Amino acid sequence: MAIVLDGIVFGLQLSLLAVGLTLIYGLGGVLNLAHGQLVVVAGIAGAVTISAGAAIPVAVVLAVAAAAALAWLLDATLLRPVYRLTGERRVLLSLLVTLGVAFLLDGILITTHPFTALNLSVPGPAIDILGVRMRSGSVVASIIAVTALAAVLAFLRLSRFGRAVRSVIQDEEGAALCGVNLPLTRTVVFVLSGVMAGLFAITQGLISSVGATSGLDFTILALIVTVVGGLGRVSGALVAGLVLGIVHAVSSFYIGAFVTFVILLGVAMLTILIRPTGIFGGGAR
Amino acid sequence: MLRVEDLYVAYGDIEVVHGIDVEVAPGEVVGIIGSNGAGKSSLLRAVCGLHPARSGEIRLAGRSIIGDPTFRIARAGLTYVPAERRLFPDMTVLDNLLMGAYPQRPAPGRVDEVVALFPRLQERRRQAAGTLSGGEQQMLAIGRALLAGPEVLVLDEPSTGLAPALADEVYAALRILRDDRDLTLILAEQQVGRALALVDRAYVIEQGRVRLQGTAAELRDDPDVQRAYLGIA
Amino acid sequence: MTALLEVRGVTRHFGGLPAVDGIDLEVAADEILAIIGPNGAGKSTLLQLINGLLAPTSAQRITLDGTELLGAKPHRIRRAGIATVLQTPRMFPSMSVRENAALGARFTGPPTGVQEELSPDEAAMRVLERLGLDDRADAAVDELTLHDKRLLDLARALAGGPRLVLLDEVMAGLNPTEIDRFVAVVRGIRDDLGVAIIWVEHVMRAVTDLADRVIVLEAGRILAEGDAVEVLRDRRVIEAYLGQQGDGHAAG
Amino acid sequence: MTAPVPSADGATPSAATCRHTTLRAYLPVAIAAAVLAAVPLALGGSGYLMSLATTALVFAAYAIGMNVIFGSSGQLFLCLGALAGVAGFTSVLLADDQGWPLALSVTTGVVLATAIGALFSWVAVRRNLGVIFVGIVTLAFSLVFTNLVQGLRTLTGGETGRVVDAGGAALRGPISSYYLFLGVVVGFLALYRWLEGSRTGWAWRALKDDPVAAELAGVDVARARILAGTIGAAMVGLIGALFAHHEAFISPTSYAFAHVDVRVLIVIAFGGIGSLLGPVVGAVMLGVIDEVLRPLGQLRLAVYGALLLALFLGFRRGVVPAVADVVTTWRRARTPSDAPAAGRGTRASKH
Repeated sequence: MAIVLDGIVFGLQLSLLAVGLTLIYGLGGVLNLAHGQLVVVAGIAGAVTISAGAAIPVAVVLAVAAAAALAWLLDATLLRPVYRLTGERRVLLSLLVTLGVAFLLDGILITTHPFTALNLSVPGPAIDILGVRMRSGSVVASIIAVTALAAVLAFLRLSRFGRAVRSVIQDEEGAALCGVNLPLTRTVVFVLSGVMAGLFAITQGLISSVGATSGLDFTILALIVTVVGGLGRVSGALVAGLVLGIVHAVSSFYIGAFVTFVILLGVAMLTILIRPTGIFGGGAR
Repeated sequence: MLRVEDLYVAYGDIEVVHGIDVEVAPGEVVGIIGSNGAGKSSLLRAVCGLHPARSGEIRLAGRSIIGDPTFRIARAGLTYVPAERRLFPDMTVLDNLLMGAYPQRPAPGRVDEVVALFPRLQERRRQAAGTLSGGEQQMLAIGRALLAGPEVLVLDEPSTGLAPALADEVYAALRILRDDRDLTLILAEQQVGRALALVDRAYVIEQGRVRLQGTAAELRDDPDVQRAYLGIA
Repeated sequence: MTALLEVRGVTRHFGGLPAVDGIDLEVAADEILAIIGPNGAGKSTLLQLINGLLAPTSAQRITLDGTELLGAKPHRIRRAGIATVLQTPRMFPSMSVRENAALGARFTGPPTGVQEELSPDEAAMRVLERLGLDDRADAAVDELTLHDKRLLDLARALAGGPRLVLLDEVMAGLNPTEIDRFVAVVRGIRDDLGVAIIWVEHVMRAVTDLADRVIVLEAGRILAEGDAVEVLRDRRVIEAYLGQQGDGHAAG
Repeated sequence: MTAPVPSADGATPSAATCRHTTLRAYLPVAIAAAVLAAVPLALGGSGYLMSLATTALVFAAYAIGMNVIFGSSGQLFLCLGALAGVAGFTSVLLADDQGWPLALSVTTGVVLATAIGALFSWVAVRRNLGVIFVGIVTLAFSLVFTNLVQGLRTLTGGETGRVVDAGGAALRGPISSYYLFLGVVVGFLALYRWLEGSRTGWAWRALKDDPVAAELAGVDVARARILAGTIGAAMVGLIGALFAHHEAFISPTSYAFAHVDVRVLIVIAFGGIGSLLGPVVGAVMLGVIDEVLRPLGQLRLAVYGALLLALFLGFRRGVVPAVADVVTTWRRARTPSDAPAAGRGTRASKH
């Protein structure tokens, strides 16, 4: 039971990471292979701020802001030429460009901050939930993840702008005919995905830590969840995140970490080979 | 209200519109008729900014809109309903309608007004648009466009792919819209009989050029229309 | 009549709606058959069902000279003798005019009307000469006009020695002079080489000039069939194109 | 005006021209071989420099494989390192642990890598997967491979790797191994050139330009794609296996995504996707850059990233072809007679 609960916490985090990735892909056909680096940038920004003596809340805000700013920068600069292409060519160039960004950031961060890591230990005793003792860090992380996901979902479902985002994912031309400003929508969503990556960094910092070398791992985890949920499908990413989080926790406990990773990768590969639209892809609603 | 001057449109190196002039006064109902491939859709797609014009001028209420992105033209009051409809299939009928009013909040009661025009949509408000029949989708597409509160409504072949009875139903709604004199209506149609029964005035397009123009009554009696229109030179 | 191409009971649905609805048709060797009809009648869909770009939802058979082609991939159908020229010229921009035409011969038989063994380049030159493109054999395809691109597409089709060529609205976007030239070329292909042609077109002038027989499609079914002038006078055909006049009389 | 030529007359000269052009087609390969063969003389037998040169050859060979897979048919395989590693580890395990003869173990490794490449291609074609799905599946395979190698510690030596015994003098000596890899690279180049002129080569060119038109012209697009994946994987596998025995040491690091795939992408981005000698030029450039950047340590990653970005955003067709273009335009500009005709086309009208 404790394991499943751990899995749910991790699953919520995965959803947070994957929803951002899947939204950008759905909206602009850009698969951001530097998504994990957004997390790392947030983590290191937070850690540096804390070590400079700032209060934790300040560090948290700065961390999230750093990821959001980087996302905005990416959208506004390097991805501009990518958006000018269409179809497969856009997807391909976006893949190569964001891969370049990932390595660029990795190289810089690993060199400049080799030992910096974000660790946010929450004081206070473990808490009893459903008869299971949970570390207070996990509880806070879950609260952050659930709140953020609920906010994003509410935004997508209830707000006018959120409806516009969904409309662009379903039919770009139809959205333009309704008066939706496509480039602006894309930018806003890119920043939103940066914010979610930043929040993921915070939750990860609460449970374990975020260091300079974990960028690629985060990207891959997000990618797996996104693929299994169906590329571009928000609800799919949400469900897939939870399910894979539980699978991850159970399998790590009983089988071992490295086999677990292989299993997750295998699930992603099989999903593409058998049902490229995703296993939990119920639609973009 | 809308003025198109010497417009040229090309796809790659296939030029499909060769210097068309069209003028539509406020409140007028104008038909663009012609066989398939005559260049009607290309003309309209250029007008609403979905496809760049090669050269020419397009003015909406006196202001040049050529080269503007589609969303800006839509916000300026010209709404286009493409033949492919371009609905959002996974969103509900209601959400599709509300998207029509983007980026404003629709005036209270506006959705009900539009739905009253198409009673079939009433019972399907919560249904996903993708599950509607062809005729219902066409009605929804027109309804979505109406929610934008357009000054100029441009319809591209609203009868395409519809059974005659459903096309009749769509045209019945269009007749109600025609009598709303605040709305300027432009209708592209290959079924010349249907179109001429609805519009005040029409342009007959053939191979990317205006071949004939005149009032509906004139064109109905013109012996050349059918021939020209069928493309027999 | 022994048919070269025989199509029986071909149906294709898109999202539940039939675009082509149980069509039967036959084309004789060296016949020019025109297919006309309003937008969305299923003309292009029908061509794509014949050349294999689309798979039918259901069908009894599609045979060329008795050979069953149902379910075959487009390249197999091409190798069996059915070539296609689409409305948008499909060029290989990285290749010269000659190389574009030669590609049509590389994977198929010798050009129609040629007995001896030819290299693909030689086959290409033969066809380019016939179509009057030989003086631009080494040009880049980018330098050709739309009309010449269509000719080159046709050259690529002929270089592979087809028995039947499908033409999909190849007059679209041409000026009247170019239409006349293209009509002459198409007629020459049939008269000199004995290649049969199925031709989807809406430039009616060209249809009345060239077609031996016309089929009118509406809503995926054959509405009328016969001689061009006769078919265009048919009341039902005019109605299909024009829609009912005003209210009231709903044609079933 | 070309008058129809009587065929009996026309056949002989055209066949001769044909043979002549065939030989000329291999001229760049011969020149490259000659130049590369002289490299050891220029380097004066320095063991360190020779090992750098050999590494450059290895990457040139990987890049030729990538050119076959990606350059000719647009399949984005992000698992070159893993394919090489499959061949490498298979060969090492069979030769060292099972005592198989070297030639047989290398062959088995290559066959395995080829089969995996063919399988990916086959599935991608059958399921009609777009570039993004092929990319993700192969990237996932890369990571599965790395993780399996690290996990199966007893067999593979895990993260730290293991020493390779089988090898022999030819594969180990600095000069002899250079020539051995040179032979492989020249063989690959000749094969690549031969493929270019073959029916398969024309099929690749056609399907890269327009797959639908290719299919309509009688090209078996599916077969051509699968062939590309298969041949390319075989090339990559062969180099991967030979490399392990040459190094006398094998570890997941030498086949990691960041080590192989990213650098190969840089090499082909530099040399131009689908160009014959591009991989060689690109690999030499990468070798030089590597050496210059050695003191930077991990910051080299950042430079690779920046290179990847700059190359793909700035020179979509590759630096070498772009430079060649500039040179041609410059030459043309100096001969005023044909200046106005240069580079004009109708393409500008596309949006």
